[in-house]
Formats: sequence, C-alpha cells, structure tokens
Amino acid sequence: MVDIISESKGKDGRKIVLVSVENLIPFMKEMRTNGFDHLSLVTAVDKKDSIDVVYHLHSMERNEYVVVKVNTKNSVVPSVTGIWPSANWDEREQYDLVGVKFEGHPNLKRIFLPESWVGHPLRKDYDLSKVQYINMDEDGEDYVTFDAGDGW
Amino acid sequence: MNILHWIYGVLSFLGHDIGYALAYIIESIILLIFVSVMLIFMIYLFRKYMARVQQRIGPNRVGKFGSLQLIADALKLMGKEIIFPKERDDLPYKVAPYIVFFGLILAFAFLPYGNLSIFGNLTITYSDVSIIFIFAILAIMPIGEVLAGVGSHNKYALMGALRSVAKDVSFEVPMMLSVLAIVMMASARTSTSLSLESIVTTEILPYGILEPIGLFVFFIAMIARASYAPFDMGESDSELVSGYSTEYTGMRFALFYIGLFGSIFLGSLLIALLYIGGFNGPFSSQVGFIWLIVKGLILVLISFTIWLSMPRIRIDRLVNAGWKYLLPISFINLVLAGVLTLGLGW
Amino acid sequence: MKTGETGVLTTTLENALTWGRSNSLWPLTLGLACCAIEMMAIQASKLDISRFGSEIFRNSPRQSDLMIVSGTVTKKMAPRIRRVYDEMPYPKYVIAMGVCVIQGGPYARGYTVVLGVDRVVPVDVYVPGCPPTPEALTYGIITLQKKIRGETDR
Amino acid sequence: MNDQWIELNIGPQHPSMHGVLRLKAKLDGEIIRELEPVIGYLHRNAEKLCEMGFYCDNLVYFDRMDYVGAMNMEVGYLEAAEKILNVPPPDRAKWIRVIIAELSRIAAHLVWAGAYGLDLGMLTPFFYCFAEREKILTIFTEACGSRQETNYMSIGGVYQDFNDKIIQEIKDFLETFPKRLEEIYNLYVKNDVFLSRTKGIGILSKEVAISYGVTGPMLRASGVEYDIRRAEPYLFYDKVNFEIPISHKGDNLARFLVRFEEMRQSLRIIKQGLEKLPEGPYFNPKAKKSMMIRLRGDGEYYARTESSKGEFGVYIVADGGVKPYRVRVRSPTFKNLSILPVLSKDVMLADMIAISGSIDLVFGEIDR
Repeated sequence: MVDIISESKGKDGRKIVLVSVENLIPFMKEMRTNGFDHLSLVTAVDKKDSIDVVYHLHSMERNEYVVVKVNTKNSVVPSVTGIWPSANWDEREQYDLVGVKFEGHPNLKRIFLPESWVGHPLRKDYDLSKVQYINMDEDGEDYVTFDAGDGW
Repeated sequence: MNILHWIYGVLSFLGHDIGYALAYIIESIILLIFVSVMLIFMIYLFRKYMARVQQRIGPNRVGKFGSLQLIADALKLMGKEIIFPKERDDLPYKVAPYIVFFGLILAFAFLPYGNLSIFGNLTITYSDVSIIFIFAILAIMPIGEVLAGVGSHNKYALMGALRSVAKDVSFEVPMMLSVLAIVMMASARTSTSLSLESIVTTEILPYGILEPIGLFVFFIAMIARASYAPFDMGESDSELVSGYSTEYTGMRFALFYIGLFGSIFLGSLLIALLYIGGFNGPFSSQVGFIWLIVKGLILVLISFTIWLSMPRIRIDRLVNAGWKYLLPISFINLVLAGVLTLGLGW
Repeated sequence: MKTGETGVLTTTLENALTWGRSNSLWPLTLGLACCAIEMMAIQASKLDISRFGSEIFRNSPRQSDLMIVSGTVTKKMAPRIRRVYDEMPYPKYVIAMGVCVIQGGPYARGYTVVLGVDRVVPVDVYVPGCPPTPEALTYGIITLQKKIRGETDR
Repeated sequence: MNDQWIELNIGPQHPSMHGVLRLKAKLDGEIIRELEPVIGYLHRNAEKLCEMGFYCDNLVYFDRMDYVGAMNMEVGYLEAAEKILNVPPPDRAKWIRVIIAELSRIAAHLVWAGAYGLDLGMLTPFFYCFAEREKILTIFTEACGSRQETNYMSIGGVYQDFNDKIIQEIKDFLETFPKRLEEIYNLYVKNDVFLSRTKGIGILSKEVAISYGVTGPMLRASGVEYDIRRAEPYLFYDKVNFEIPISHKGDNLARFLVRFEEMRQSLRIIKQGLEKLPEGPYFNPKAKKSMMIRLRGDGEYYARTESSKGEFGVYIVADGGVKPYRVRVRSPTFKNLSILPVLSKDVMLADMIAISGSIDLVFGEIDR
C-alpha cells in the first residue's frame, strides 16, 4: 500500500487522492491493477508557485472514478505512458502548454506548437504581449521568430 | 459511297490528287470537330446528370440551362498561367497530355460509324485489321499517363502512375480475350474478321446476347481503361490528391480531363459496336449513325451511374479481380464462343 | 471596357477570357475549420454552387482558381496557406470566409492566431459571419464574379 | 528504416484529412510502414482564452470545438460551469437541451457519413446526407437564428424558448427523416465495394481501445457497452429509453453501423423528449442577462458528457472569481486520433484513408 497524503471529495462527488511525486508511479501501478483501465484526462494546473498534475482515472467495468493529484515545485513528474498508452499525447500536450516535464516519456516533444516556441502559454506568467511568429523553412519544418517581418 | 467520296465529289474540280488530299484533310477536321463537340456535350451531360442524381440543379447561369458552361471552362483554362515544376523531366512532362489526347482522337478515326442519309458511310478510315489498330491505339493512352506521373517529379503523381499501370496491365488481357471470342465468332461468316465494320455488318444477333460473359468482362475492362469509379486508380482523388495530373495546369490538365471523358465515350462506342449491334437497327442504311450514337450515349449514362454510386476499390483487390476472376471468366467465354461457332454454327 | 489602340480583336478576346474566368471559378478544397462545413454546404443540394460554374472542387492547387480560406488561420498554418497560394496558377482569387479569417474573430486575443489572412495572401472578397451562412458565401462568390468582370455594385 | 521506403507527406491541405491533419508516412510501395500524425495546425488557444473570459462568454469557444455537433459541446461546458456557479437550469431547459443535443448528434453523424463516402470515393451519398442536415439546421435557425455555431444554450437555461413552430418542425423531421436515413444507409451497406473497403479493415480490439482512451462510437464498435449518457447520466438521459448500439467486430464497418444505429436511437430520444417536455420557465432567474457576468464560482468540477465523437470532458478549476482559473478539455477525437498510427501500421494507403475517415476527425476539437 502506497502512502497517500490526503483524501477528499470534490464538488463532482469524486474521490480526490493527493500523492507525492515519488509515490506516483507505484500508486498508479496499483490503481491499474485495481481495474482502473481508462485514463480519462491528464491536466496540469499552474498554481503560480507550484504545479498540480491531475489524473482522472476511470474503471470501465465498475464505472468508478478516482482523481489522483500530485503537486510539484520543479515541474518534473514521472510519466505514466508506460501504464496507460493514452497518456502519451496528453502528457505531450501538457508539456507543450504548461511546461511539465514528464520523465520517462518516450517522445516528449511539443504537440501543438513548433519545437522552438518560447515559453508555455498556459502558465500564469506567460507574457501574451510578446508576440511570436512562425515560418516554415524549405524542408517544411517550422521555426519560431520574434521578427514580424519573417513569419506570420 | 462514303463521306470521303462525298467530299471529293464537292471538290472534284480541283483534280484527283489535290481533291483527295483536301478531302482527307477536311475529313480529319470534321472528325476532330465531331469528337470535340461530342465530348463537350458529354461533359455537360455528365454535369447535369450528376446534379440530377445528387438532387441539385447543375450549371444553369451561363447560357441557356448552363449550355455555355463548358465553353467558359475551356476559355478559362486557356487563359491560365502555365506552371512547369522545377524538377520535372522536361520532355515527358510536356508531351504526356498530348499523347493522351491524340491517342484518343486516333482511336476515333478507326471506328466504323455507319450510314447517315445523303452522306453515305461516315467511316473515316478503312482497314481490314481495324480491331488490331484500335486496341493498339488504346494502349498509347496509358503511356501518356505514366509519362505524366513520372515526369512531374511528384510523389502523388508517381503513385498515381504506378496504380494506373497496375490497373491497365491487369485488365488488358481479359479485354483482349473477350474481343478474341468475338473475332472467332465473326470469322465463321466473314473473311475479314479483324475489321470492326465487317464484324458488325455480318452479325445475325448482337454478340452481347450470344456472349453475355464477354460483354460483362469487356464492360468492366472498359471501366478500368477509362479510369472512373470504382476503378479511378490513376486519379484516386481522396488519396492521391489528383493522381498523375496533380502537377498539370491550364490546357494540359484540360487534355487529361477530356481524355477521361473521351475514353468513356470511346469505350461506350466500342461496346455498342462489338456487343449490342452498333449501327444495326431499323432503317440502318439511312440512320445507322444515329443508332450508334444513341446506343453509345445510353451506355455512357450507365457508366455515369456506376461512376456516381461506387466507391473506389482498393488497388490490390483490383489487380486480384483482374487476374483471378476476369481472366478465367474470359477463358470460359472463349471456349463457349468456340462451341457456339463450331458446334452450333452461329 | 478598354478600346482604342489595342484593337477590336484583342478586346474581344480579353472580354471572352474575362467572361470565362468569372463563370468558371473552380475552388480549392482547403477546409481549415468550422467554416469548411458551411463551405461544403454550398456544394450541397440546397445552395448548389455549380449553378454559377464553381462546380468542381479541385484538390490540387495547380488546377484551381479560387481559394476559399474557410476557418481560423493559425501561425503554424499560415506558411502552408502561403505555399498553397503560391502553387496556384494566375489568375487566382481569394475569398476570406468568416471573421476569424478577416481579423481573428473570437480568437483574436490568442497567441497562435493570425489576425487576418490578408497578412498572408491578398484577399479579393471578405465574407463576414461566424460562420457565414452558405447564402452569404454564395453572395461572396457572385461579388467576386462581378469584380472579375469589372462591374461594380455601387 | 529502409532505403526503399518513400517518405510521403499527406496534408495539411489534402482532400481526405478532414481539415488540417498532417501525416508523415513512410511507404513501402503502397503499404504504410510508419505513420506520424502532426497536429496543431488549428490550435486556437481555447483553453487560454477561457481563462481570460467570463463564464458566460466562454461558450463561444466550445461551440467552435466540435463544429459539426456544436450543441453537444455546449451541453458539456454548461454541465461543468453550472455546477461551479450553482445555477441549475429548470426542467424545461434541460429537456430542450436533450432534444437539441440529439438533433445535433444526428447532424454530426450525417456530416461524418457523407464525408466518409467522399473518403472512399463515393460521390453521391454526401449530397443526400447534407440535404438532411439542412433540415436540422433549419430547426436550429428557427430556435436561435444561427445555423452551425449556435450559442443557443446559456448558463442557467437556454437563450430562447421552444415555440409551437419549432416543435412542429421537429415533429415533421421525425416523420420524414427515418425513411431518408434508411435510404442513405442502404446506399452504403448494399454496395459490395463499400463493404470490401470497410469489412475487416482497421480492426481495433477492446483492450487496445480502452488503454488508448478511445471512446464513443469507436469504443462501442469494439464491443464495450459504454455510453456516458447511460453510465453517468446528465440532463434527463436517465429518464429516456434508448439502446446503446455495440458491435464486436471493431472494424470500419462496425463503426459505420454503430453510428447509424445511434442516429436511430437519437430519434427515439427526441420523440420521448417532445412528449415529456414540461411547461415552465426556460432559464434560471439567477442567471439573468444583467447578472450573468457577476456570477462567481469556486471549487473544481469535471463533467463528462457523450458528444457525437465520444467522451467529452470539461474540467474547470475555479478560484472564486468571475473567470475560471483553469479550463481543461478532454476532447474525444484527440484520444481517438492517437490510435491512428497503431491501426494503420502495415496497411495499404487506401485503407489508412478509410481508417482515418472512420475515426471521425474534427480538428476544432483536436487542436482546440
């Protein structure tokens, strides 16, 4: 049995379990063997000083829901792609938009934005006034520029 | 009496040599005009028929009932900029559309068209081996398609060309075998059994009734040759953008487009001639030509219906169908034709 | 209408070409977002665009005359739109369909949205709406036809 | 990696990419060996913009996510937002939402069916499907004045009440549509070539489907009887009778059949909804137009609804302000698309097109 930090009930009536970053992988493996075969959603929430990563787990057979939360200060969280392949794109998306580094992810690249995009837009400190532009080089690869004359 | 002599009769004041030379030229021009007008009419018919099938109206703003739509399209295509891809293979890229177009026109020159009132027989060129000629010319068009695909240096075009080669190769043999059956049956009654004209004139019953299997095989092979759904491998527009014609602009593209409809029309005329009696019919000595065109257009409409209602078949299944099913069937047809010819004396 | 030194023949030819161009605008199948569904709806039975000669949606930019930019243009897509536009042969026309395409629309405050496709390609006709109804787009195409023919609405 | 393989770049401008999907494919002749989807060409920052807008304003971004079945998106967002803001809609509004959402589901499936025909090279059924869709859009226009991105629902109810004309129009639609639906259905399933392109192609097993988070008709076609309308009823879906169509084949044809059966079930739901539609107010007075932007919410809520593509989840984190702190959308097609490289390994190019068509891609929702 893995240590959990706290357990509560959310507004939607679902059990919320807070675990520490080190215990995440063992806990998730346990949940997987407990029949939670469907990872519905991976969300990263920027809490300004730290980042919450929220996993919505679901069991298809029992139709049960569990919300697993971890809190990270240095925005590094182990990847659960090995447990649920469905986490692959979700984690890439959260890495792209919030900037959580999922350790052990097989292909941690940005999914929506080009690789050289500066910053992570869903962070609260992301500066929208600094406009970035994208252009395409001859090989069809995107690059990011701050020069309005170079890209669109 | 045929149309060549009729024209010569008008031009006879010029003397024998010049008269005949001019008559030949005029005849060819008439053929070109006839084919172009027929094709424009066919594309218009297709648009209107497609609209009808799809609960639409179709072109109706340009000219009366949209009759000038095709003229507008042609004018626009003429005025378009011509883009040559940078890495093309120059000569193949440039000649490919013309090969397709002239291959098509040449094939029309060898068809027997039957009689039409005072003009007499409308056939342009006589040959004792016209069937061989026609099928040899039919084999020219795919060369143009392959050249286009390879020459444009585009992966989609290349794949389109490869697909259309695979398709053509696998349907050529069944098609020739089913024609062979007809030639065999015709040889019982005429000495020039390789001439399309004499095959049609000497038939007792249309060959489609005697050889329904042959008709079936030939029809499918003609669909594949004309390359429309379910066999539109060369174009496959939802997979390969536009197939071998992806990189072509303006008039060169128009030639491919015309080639598609031209081969539908040519195929329909061939089926009409070989299998459903061609220009034979009541009063055929006066209006045989009309019979041929009517039969051809009915077949064209059937082709359009198939085109509009079928999805595209997968390339490996298509090749399988050609070699594993159509080929044995056409052999059976050949044997049946032999039995009919020798055993029953049809 | 131009007359004078160019002569009657060229003027007639030019008129004929213009007439042909305006009546045979083949759109490119470039569906970007929401408006693409309404763009498909102008092909469909109720508002049959083939009446005006725009029947054939060509898939290859080489064979199309009209680019209907239908849906939000993102910064990542803009270079591709430009490339597709460059691949089209002259004379070519662009219709900007929907407010996202005209100035960013509801997404104007976003970080990856291009504020108007006219920053990427020259636009002939703007069709506002979110999304514009098929009727509006049809009107836009008719307006473009008038523009090509040199007629004015005013 | 083999030297003989052709690298083919499909999209973003390609006729059967349903918008702006780009695929980097490695082809061995006609057979796809590797496939890498590249997305993000329609990334419109909906999640960021939601943080910048009031709760009531954010509905527009949800309309434009699954733009073919926009009403289902509105239901999904409002399920979460209304719980956060504590403004439950009255019963009549809930029933109206059920009816409208099911109509929207039919419209979305019709668009899919037509486009799937085009993917396979079948020209005609597309027009029949769109003709039927026009009728649904006429109802929407009558209800709220807009065709596609309707913005019909609002926090605490709906924008405008159903009048007799709309109800009559829906009744007419219910009468004429089933016959047309069977016609369209027969156009597909009685065509041998269509069957040969779909039967046994792109088989997705139950286990793989669940582990990749595939939901909706794709999951049901793989033999899992799972529908959020039944598993976790929202609105009044627990008060209507309908069946969850499933198939155990898991191929393209199964997905096709499941979607068509869903349309028939939606018709049943609409019929029951019209019968049970109560009289009463159609919006919560707490959410009057002048009050709307002053509504404050707190806590976090994850609402799951069944859109036409699958499980559509909206996760809202609120901090007591008038704007949400974080909005996260679980879009079904995003997860469903991630199965494409698995399904299209070592299949022919033509089959890959058929498979990607059967996923029902809508890019507004994938890229958001």
